Amino acid sequence: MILISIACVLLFAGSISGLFGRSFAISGRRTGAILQAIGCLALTIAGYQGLNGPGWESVPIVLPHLGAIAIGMDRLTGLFIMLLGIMGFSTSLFASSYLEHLEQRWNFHWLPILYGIFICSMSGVFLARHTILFLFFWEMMALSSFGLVILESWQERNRRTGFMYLAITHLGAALLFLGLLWPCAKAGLDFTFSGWLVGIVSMSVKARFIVFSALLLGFAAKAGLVPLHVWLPRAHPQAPAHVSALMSGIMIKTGVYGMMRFFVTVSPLPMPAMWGWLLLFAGLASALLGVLYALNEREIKALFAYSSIENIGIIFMALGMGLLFRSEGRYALANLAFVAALLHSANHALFKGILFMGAGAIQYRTHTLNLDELGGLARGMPILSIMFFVGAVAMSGLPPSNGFMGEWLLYRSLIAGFSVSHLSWKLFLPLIAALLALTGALAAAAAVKSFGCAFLGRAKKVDLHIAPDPDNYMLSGLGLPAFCCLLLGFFPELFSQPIAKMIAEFGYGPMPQPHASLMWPRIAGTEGLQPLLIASLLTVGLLAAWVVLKRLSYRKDKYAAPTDISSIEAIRIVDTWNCGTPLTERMSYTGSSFSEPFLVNFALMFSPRRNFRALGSLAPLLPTRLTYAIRVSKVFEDYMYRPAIAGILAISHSFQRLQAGSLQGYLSLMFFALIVLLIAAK
Amino acid sequence: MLTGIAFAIRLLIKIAALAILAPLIQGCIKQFKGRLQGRHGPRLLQPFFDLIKYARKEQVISRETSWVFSAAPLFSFAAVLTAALMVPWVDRSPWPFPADLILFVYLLAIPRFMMALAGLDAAGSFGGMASSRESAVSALAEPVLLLSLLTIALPGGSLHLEAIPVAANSLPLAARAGGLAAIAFYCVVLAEIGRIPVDNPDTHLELTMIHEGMILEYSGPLLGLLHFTHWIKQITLLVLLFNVFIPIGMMVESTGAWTAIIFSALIAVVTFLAKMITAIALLAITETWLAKLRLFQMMDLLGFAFVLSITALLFVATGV
Amino acid sequence: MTHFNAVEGFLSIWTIDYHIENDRPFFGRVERDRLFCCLESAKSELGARLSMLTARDYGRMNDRFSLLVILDIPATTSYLAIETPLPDDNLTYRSLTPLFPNASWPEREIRDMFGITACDTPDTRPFIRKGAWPADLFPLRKDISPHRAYPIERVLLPTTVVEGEGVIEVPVGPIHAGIIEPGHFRIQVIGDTLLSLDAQFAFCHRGIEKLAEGRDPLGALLLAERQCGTCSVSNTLSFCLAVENAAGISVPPRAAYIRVILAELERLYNHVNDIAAIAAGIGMAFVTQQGLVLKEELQRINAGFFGHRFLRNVVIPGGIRSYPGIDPLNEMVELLAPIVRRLDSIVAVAIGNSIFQDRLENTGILTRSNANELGGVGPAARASGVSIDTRCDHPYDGYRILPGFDIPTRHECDVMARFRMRLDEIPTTLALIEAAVKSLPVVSSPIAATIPIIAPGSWGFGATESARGENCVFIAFDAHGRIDRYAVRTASYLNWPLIPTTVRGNILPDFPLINKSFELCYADVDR
Amino acid sequence: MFENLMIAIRSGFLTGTPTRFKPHARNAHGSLEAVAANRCNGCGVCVKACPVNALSVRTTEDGMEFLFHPGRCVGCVRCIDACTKSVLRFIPGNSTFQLPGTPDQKKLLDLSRSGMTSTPIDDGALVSSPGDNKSSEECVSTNLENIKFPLSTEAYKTADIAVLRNSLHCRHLDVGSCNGCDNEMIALGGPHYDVQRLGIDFVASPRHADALTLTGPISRNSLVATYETFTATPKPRLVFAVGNCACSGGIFEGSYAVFDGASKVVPVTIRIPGCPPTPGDILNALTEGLKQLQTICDRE
Repeated sequence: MILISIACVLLFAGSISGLFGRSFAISGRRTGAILQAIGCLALTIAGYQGLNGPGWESVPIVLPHLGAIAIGMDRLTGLFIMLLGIMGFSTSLFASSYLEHLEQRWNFHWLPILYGIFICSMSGVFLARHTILFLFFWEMMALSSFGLVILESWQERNRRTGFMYLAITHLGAALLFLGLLWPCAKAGLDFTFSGWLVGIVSMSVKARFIVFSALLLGFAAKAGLVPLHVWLPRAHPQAPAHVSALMSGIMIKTGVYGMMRFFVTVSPLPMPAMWGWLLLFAGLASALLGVLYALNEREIKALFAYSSIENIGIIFMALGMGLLFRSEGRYALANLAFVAALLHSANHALFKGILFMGAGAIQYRTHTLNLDELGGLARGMPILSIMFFVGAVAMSGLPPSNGFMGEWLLYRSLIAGFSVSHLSWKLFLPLIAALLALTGALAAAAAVKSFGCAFLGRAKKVDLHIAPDPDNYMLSGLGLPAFCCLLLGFFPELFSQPIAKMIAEFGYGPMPQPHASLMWPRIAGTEGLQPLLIASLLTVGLLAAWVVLKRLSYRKDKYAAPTDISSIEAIRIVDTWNCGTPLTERMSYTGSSFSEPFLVNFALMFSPRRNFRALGSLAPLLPTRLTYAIRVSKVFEDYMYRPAIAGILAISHSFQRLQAGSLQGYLSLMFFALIVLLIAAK
Repeated sequence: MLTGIAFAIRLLIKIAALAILAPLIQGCIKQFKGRLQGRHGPRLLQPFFDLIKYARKEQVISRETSWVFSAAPLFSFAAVLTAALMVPWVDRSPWPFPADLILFVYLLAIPRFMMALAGLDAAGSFGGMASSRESAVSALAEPVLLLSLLTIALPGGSLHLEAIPVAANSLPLAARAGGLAAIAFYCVVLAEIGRIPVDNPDTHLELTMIHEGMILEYSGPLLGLLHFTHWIKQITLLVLLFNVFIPIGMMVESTGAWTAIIFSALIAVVTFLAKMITAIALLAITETWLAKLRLFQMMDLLGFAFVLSITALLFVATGV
Repeated sequence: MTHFNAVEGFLSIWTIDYHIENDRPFFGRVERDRLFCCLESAKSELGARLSMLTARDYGRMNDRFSLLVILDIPATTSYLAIETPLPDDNLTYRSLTPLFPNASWPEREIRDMFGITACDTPDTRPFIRKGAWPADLFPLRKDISPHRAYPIERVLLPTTVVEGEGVIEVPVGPIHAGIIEPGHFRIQVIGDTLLSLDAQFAFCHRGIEKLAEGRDPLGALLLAERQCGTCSVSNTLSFCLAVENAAGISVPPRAAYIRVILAELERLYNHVNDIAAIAAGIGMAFVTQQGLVLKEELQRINAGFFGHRFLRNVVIPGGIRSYPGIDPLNEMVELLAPIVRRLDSIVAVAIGNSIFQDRLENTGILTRSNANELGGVGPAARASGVSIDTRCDHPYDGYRILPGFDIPTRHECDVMARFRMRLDEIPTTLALIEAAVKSLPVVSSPIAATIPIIAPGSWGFGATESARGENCVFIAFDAHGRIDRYAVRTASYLNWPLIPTTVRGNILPDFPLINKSFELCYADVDR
Repeated sequence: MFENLMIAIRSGFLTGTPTRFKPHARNAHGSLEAVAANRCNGCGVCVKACPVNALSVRTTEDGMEFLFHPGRCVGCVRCIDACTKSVLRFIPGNSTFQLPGTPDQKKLLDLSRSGMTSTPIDDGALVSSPGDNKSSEECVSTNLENIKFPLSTEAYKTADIAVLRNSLHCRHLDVGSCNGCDNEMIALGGPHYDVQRLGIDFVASPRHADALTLTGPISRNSLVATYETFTATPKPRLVFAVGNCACSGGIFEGSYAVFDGASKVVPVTIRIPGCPPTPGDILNALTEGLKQLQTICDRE
């Protein structure tokens, strides 16, 4: 509680000091950011205590009509608060240097303030134990992030994105109002979480269905689940990088938190299997679509935004599995799935933080994020490239990174579904596991694209490849999550153990015991994988190979003859083999070219429309000018949102006609309405 | 303690066997292929000669490359070696560390990831082209790889590689589902080890390369390591194919009279060698028989494999 | 005869003066400013096809340079040569590329070698010169010594880039990965989709045309033989035909038949090689290897009966140098038949393979109109429905006297059509060899006519059908009977520009396959 | 379905099969030999007849020597045709590769002991083929900054050659060849010769190569590419000059567009004369040449 307060104070102090900008000797930007970082450190500690220790609840403030408003900490809250703290700390450190290039903007002083509010409101969402308070923080979070998204509001695209974000997030919020307040109203206007619980238990099945649907849609909209994802790939790239990192790392996880809180933790009700399947398939669709669109993006941040959709999909798949297992009464397996969901949430927050901040650092140095223009950064920025590499490996879910651990648990729970003797389970779950493997492979390709096209090869624009590493503040901002990624990869039990404890505290049976079943020996947490052993084996192999190679290739001056012009080393640096021609910038692979085979393979999804034109007087035979353009359609935007928006516009247009009608028209309308009402009343 | 020592000994034996057999199998495949084409074919020990030579060569490295270039072969080698050690060869006794199927699939993804990056690193278009193709092919191969293995593993109730043969043996329908899954798995193996309908290992055309394209820039010891890694991956997948789908002759128990142990070990080794010879023949005949598919028809091949695995899964799930 | 009259009428309208002689190309001199219109009219009225475009340097003080256009008039069996003197102070002419798109390369080459510029040509890049000598030095001018050393620059010729995000350039060559000749391709791609191809040549440029100058026919013969390994007979034959044309002699019948046998043997091993190469393009190692076996056996037959695996040293101006005799030739015919039978069985394996069909069919479509527009020749054009074959259109040597033979054409226009085209031609080839051996006169007549002293300033033209199409040679002699200008235009030179139009829109891995389905020589283009 | 296998089985292994018919022609690949030295009267008509200066005559104190340059001879046999005394003969399949340090000529006829000094040779005949002999330095001068020519020879260790004898990966470079040599190199991969059985293979990248096989006289246009390929090849590396053009420039010697032979640009290890050398010649040089190279290295 005290830590939380300290955190809030420091965050606001940081915001304020940001206001003083350049007027002091010490840059207000840096001071503010460091204050905010310390605040986040306090949050981290609070979260750590919450995750490991006993929870606490603040003394409620009783307000008329609203009841006892309180905040509280338990393991679930602790996990998210801790993540928020870690990521907030990193992003604040990162921001202390990164913001430099934004300083000249007229609205710069809003940035730290909104940023402080944003973090506070997110921690508020996690901490709230009262529906109204929850919704209040939820709104605050939405508004502050909206403010951060539209910082560049002089751009048309930016404004549009902002309003799209606002519209969808408010649609979601409205549904949350319904889903949270209706049960409370039913429970006699008791707006605490326990009141909500009482209300929901007393509700009819149909009403409960409506409530859960509303909640699901509300949280899914925030999480960016397909088909409510459209705002995400637009809004995230618009915000400054450190904010994108928080939005993608933590803010969309509030949706996951909400699902855990209201579907899993709070509600004891047996959910019908339908919910599980719904989440599973929505998650799968998100994962597949997200990763496919990610592959096709040429802007790094947009690519990562789509990748966030993919990861949210994976998390929702795990949630869905949990609900499915619960509906079958397999609580132990359900708990396994929830561990997977939470672990992957944590993992995703960490590696997406690295990646977004890395993208920010690239933008900071090169002023572009276009993968078709970037390249060769690794030579100028070796440290950044290594951190980014860790993020990319985690994003691909490759062992021994933390990304693998989360996915591995999900695979395990999917495959565990085979032991349930329904044909649909036996058939669909392994299939979904295979599709998850497809997602994983595509995510790896997207990671290769983002890392490879930005850091390797050659830049399409001259001078880009000599961009140096960013300063230590930014690097340490990236370094912390990168370190955490590796740490969690090697020691996932650091997170999975407390999470398992948390899940066990839900009271739906224990976690699977070691050797509880033939199929999953040693499953509690993830020690079943003994990652240390694998990691050490990998490392030993690596070292052995390296040593052998070093020994073999250390043959200095072996062939040196007195007449030789060039002295001979074990390693000789020459030009890239380019078939005997000089290498030019145009010959290095671009992002668009990298993902072209995917575009062809998944043409059904993208329906790419290519336009290649040969111009000139002797055009088809001897063209003098050639142009190429491609347009890729986005399924949901082209076939759902656009028609829907068009439809809404058309309908409102027709209502507009009503408005301009004559007096007689209005009278007759009223008359008809009266008749209809009368008939209805009878 | 005793198990630890036993484990270490087994590990060493396996590593030694890998170091000998992986290049040898490559040599056998090449020679058999040559024979099928009416040639003498390269010598059986040629891969060893090649490796020795690579070790003695200078390394020529492009000035465009970064640390990824040198790291990629090492990471790939480590990952493939780890994966290779998981696969049961002649015996089914469990390893002290779990040879988890999912981990296996993901370990095999590491070399692809690393080599795709390495392909992009030298800034040449052939490397980039190859890594783009490799990513596209492997994205389609990975689900089939997982699904075809799962189909066999699931009814047995264990995801451990050494347990799968047991499971497959006891399956009443292993023959039917396994047959389908085996074909699917074989398609994936062809894609994974860059064999003919998917990739042409003997191609000299940069524009058609997949696996070769990514290693165009490597020379000397690192090139040797890459080839070695590739051969290990090849033998591992072949062993897996045969041990999982034709799980005969493997050693089960290591207790009992020592004569019995030796006898069963002998049988296991002989069966294993017979399997490898079959594998060599199978690969060589496939490569002689087929031609390279059009690049984007790989989707059809792997899609076909995917459908096969789903059918197999249907058999397994319904228990027909 | 009406066609003949039409040409004569045409010449009388457009030319300053003209000659019509038997067995020689029609010849006319046209003013520079009328050249374009003249050719336009030739194209529309006579249906002329540009066969050769080159220039001459007479090395004298005035009217030094002239432009030489040789047209193929399909309706007649003769060619039409048009010479256009260029004023010394203004070495330019109106580009012929809009009229004949295949004039683009020769125009660039003439610019490189003579410094004669085509105005308004769409492509102004050098063709032969790749930084190997200064831009103001024109090797084929008479005042340039062929043996000078010049500094070398490292150049990367610009290429037509495709504008569009993410489009990249793939450079292939000049050092190719396989055992392939050097050519440099700049391919514009997006991923694996090929957008455009720019083929750059002259990495094999050895200056043959310059080296030949000042030599007697026998001395230059070596150069003609070694211009291209696998078109050796055809190039030599064209050379000899041109020399004989200039000297006004004809070869003895025995030599004429042997020349047919040689030309067809060359076609045979080339076609077998092409079939193997196409199979190699899709990784069908078995067919490739068996094809190589047959090619090797054919080459051994070449070596065994004619002394050289590429059939060099046999054809000489005036006839042939030697031949093994009739009995060995009969033996040879017997050896050929089983080879062709084996080829059939191997090809049956290939064609029966569904992957093989899938890869070849509908790949690399060369439309008939493109083939026509760009003046494609040889099997590649015939596979696109353009029935053109020098052996029929302009018969030479034994082809004049041998009974009629069919020239198959196909209409599928794809790689498979070009593959099958080779197969279709092999029976014709075999029949021709058999017929030639049968018709070989037993009487011991001479096998070579002696070349008389060639009249000063005379010139000759020869065209033969190689395995790739029409190979032409123009030779002019100086006052001492030595070669003054030796100009070669080979089938590969005409057919290469077809490939960029063929590959566009295909996927990149299919480019080698399409390339191999044409199987053109680089050495022939570069000279 | 398996017709291909049937065909393969029927045709059997062709590797090393000799030709099934005897040669009918006089001119063949091979080496020029003097079969009847005693008949020679030193008239020098053969030297005059040679269009490529493959024959030369050296007047010594007590007579003269006829020298034969295998690296120039294109096998046109005009010398044999010209010789009225039938002194010369072409020995098919007897052409030999040349190792570094060996002279690129061999003594064909030594007429010194016979004291035959008679007929003077018309010097004009020798310059019938063009070639004003510029010094090699001038010939290869370039303004490329980082390229310095001519490159010196490379040193090899015996052990390296021994290793390469078991595994030799060649990178082929066509630098102006007529593609005759290239075709013969392709034939090497075919069943008749099958270089792979000897551990020799052709690879796609110079990075993978141990040897460069050069064909053609090195055209000026491909100089940079040649140099880059050479630089890109890891040491120890060998260079094979395949064919006359690569050995000496061949018939293109002296052209404005070529360098006369590969040794002007890269250090050539082994020359394989012939126009083109037969696949057998090339194979022989690749195997026997390396063996002899190893013994040379041993000696040094």
